[in-house]
Amino acid sequence: MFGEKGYNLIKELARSEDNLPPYNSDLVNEISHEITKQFEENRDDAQNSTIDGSESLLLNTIRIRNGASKRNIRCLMAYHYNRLKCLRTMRWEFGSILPPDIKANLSSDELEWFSNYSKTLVNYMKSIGEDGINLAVDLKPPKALYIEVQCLVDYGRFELSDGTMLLLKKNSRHYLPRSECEELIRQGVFKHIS
Amino acid sequence: MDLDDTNLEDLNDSNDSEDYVHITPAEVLELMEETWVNEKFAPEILPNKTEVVDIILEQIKSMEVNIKNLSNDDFTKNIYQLEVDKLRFMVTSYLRTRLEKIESYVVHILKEEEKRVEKGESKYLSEQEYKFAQDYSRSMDRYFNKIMNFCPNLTSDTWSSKVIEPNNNSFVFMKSKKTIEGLPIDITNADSDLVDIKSGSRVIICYSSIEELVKNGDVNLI
Amino acid sequence: MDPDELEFLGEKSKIMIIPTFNKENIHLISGDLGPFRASLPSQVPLWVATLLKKQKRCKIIPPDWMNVEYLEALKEQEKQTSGFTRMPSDHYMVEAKLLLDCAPDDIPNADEVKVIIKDIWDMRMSKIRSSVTKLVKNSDFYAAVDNLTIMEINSVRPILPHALDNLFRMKHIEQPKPSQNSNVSSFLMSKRASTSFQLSNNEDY
Amino acid sequence: MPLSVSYTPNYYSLEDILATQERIPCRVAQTIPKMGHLNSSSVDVDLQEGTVMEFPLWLVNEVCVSRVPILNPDLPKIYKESYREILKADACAVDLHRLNLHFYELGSYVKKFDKKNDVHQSIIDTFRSRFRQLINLADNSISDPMVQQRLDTLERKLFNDAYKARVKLNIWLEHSATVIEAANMVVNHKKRKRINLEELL
Repeated sequence: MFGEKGYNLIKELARSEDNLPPYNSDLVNEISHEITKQFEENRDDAQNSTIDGSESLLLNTIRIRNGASKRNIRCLMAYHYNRLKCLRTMRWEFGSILPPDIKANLSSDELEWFSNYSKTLVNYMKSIGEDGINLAVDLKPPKALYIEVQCLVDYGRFELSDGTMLLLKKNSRHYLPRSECEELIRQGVFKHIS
Repeated sequence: MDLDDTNLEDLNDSNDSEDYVHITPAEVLELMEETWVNEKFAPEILPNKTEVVDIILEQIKSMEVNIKNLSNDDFTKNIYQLEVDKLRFMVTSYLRTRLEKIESYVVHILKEEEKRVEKGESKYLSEQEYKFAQDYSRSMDRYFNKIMNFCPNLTSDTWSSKVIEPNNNSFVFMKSKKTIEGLPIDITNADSDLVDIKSGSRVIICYSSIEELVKNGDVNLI
Repeated sequence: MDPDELEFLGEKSKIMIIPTFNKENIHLISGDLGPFRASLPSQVPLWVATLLKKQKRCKIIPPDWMNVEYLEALKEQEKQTSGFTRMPSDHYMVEAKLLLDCAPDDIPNADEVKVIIKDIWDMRMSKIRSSVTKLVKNSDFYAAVDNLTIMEINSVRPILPHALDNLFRMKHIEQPKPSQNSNVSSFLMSKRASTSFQLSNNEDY
Repeated sequence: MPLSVSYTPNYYSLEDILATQERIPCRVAQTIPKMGHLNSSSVDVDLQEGTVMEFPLWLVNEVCVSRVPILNPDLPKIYKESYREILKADACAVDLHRLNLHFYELGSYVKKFDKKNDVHQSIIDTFRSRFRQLINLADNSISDPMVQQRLDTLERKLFNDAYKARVKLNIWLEHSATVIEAANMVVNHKKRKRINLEELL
């Protein structure tokens, strides 16, 4: 039946929730070829269907193929669109630098889109107010100025905005200004201890 | 630590100056809160309130200067700082919500903006948001052109022809600031039941019925 | 909205405190506080009250309604009526939670107060659940929720609005027409709206 | 932080693509040349008029709207009267998930194939009757996997969103302070990494 490949592509993506599976260029190419083929076949049949001038049954064939290629196109577009949506969320959750194993699953066009999105976003944030505003922090209503955090990884040196230098070792505990560690908590470097 | 009231001139000088004759920072804050909550719950993007955001950002900025000058021994420093952080949260949350709507419905929003400009109405997006929307839309366009360029004849299935619209027939909770009479509860139906809502009353209703009332400030989403 | 965002909205409720310090006005953006004189009551936003209390710089004067007697009466009233009683504060849960958490020593019979508030909340939650069920069962696309506080309203989000969204959508998806007299005469008509296969020779079909 | 919106199908929606993949029994109304391969039980080159077979909904939607339909669709049996009667008797007892993953969405599409127009009301009534079960499931945080498994995709999304909100509210009610958390994707990424490492060991 027509549309099986597109269906498989979509199913693969739908199953994976917020985990982006490797870009399936093989299936994408196969579907693209199917679309091109359907287009060519339809063009040929369209010419043949007019030779005798009567309402050729070939028009039925053309309609079926037309529907099938529309479906294929929709699957392709939806596949790519939803992957970008996921990439977009990743920009907000991981920051502008993605973990290498996630990067490995992206196509080169996706990587390019990601860095463009990053740029667009940064430009926007810079343009707000007089000095710009970082929208990637202050995600939750603040309750206190200082919070206690535990370091989950050997992070190394970390400089606070007042110039204090900290050495962040795995399992070390720190009492820090909330505003300075929110991003590291989001990125999984710190754990907020209540 | 006196606040600089001249910050408020922007608001007072803005086009609808009659609405904002004398407005205190506390009142701007109230406006910001309403604006934030409305934006959170409205399915579509609402007209921007850049003037309110700008005043809050200025207030934050001048307050931060003042805070720097306070001694670390002054326990009120924490209170000042926490208020600033709370305001910053509200502003960023508001702007983030709008960005998400812009990204989700970018083609639809840009088309609507174009119509507004044609009709001589003001844009819903702020200048900065409009630029963001255009950049975002262009990058989507470029990306999809690349993906679909294997077949040059597929001219009509482009990114910008497949519009995602917000569902304005979403249900929302609202609180009325005035008495509203004869409000249809289903605007898609010409024979819709009509309801009266008393001032101060809270109801759940289809957003499309109260879209205009939200925009002109007669009701607040809650 | 997340509960901590509603807490954020509730934190601006005004609370009376008895400061243990002397201080001139605090000029917040949201308005001036003070002046503070040790042992003279003063009004501050809830978030300032909890901050000062944690620093042991004040005693909290509980809101009028936060006492066993009042709450018992309220609970009884809630039990008697099939509807919803009007609550003493739109943010009663936020106020109760924050104050009972940071200042149990300032609230007489704090444990008992906590239990009664929880009882009232539970009673209202169960009423809300049955009203919501009824609303969806009847497909009512409108309802007044006058005496519900914003935390209570939020407790049925997203399930109630989303259920109504879906019902509304199902109701409005085009219904079958008696005869399928579609004006689409051939697939070529769909050319404008969809994939174009440029069958220029067949335009007249 | 995503916008809290209910399911509304659009061109890009994976859910809608999956729902429109469902098969619809049809009778071929006019011979379709060269399409015999669509019918696996026939070796004909052409797909003959009168053939009865199933087509995916998306294709049916494409070709049955015109004045001269190529396919005449029938209602899938789960929307026919005998099933409607079962749903009417006790909708909560029915395993919708087994009936069809996309019971409501598919129903909303195929109701136009129902000349008598009974499907429209039937799916609405089914949703309304089953809602009580859904809200109890989400609120009591009882995890009855049996009931959960009987939900269709639309109900499942409603349940999941409601359940998540309920958990957040319970945490708020029971704990003194909310903590700042790592981003969802970051947490899941770490979990997956752990799984992968374990696989290697």
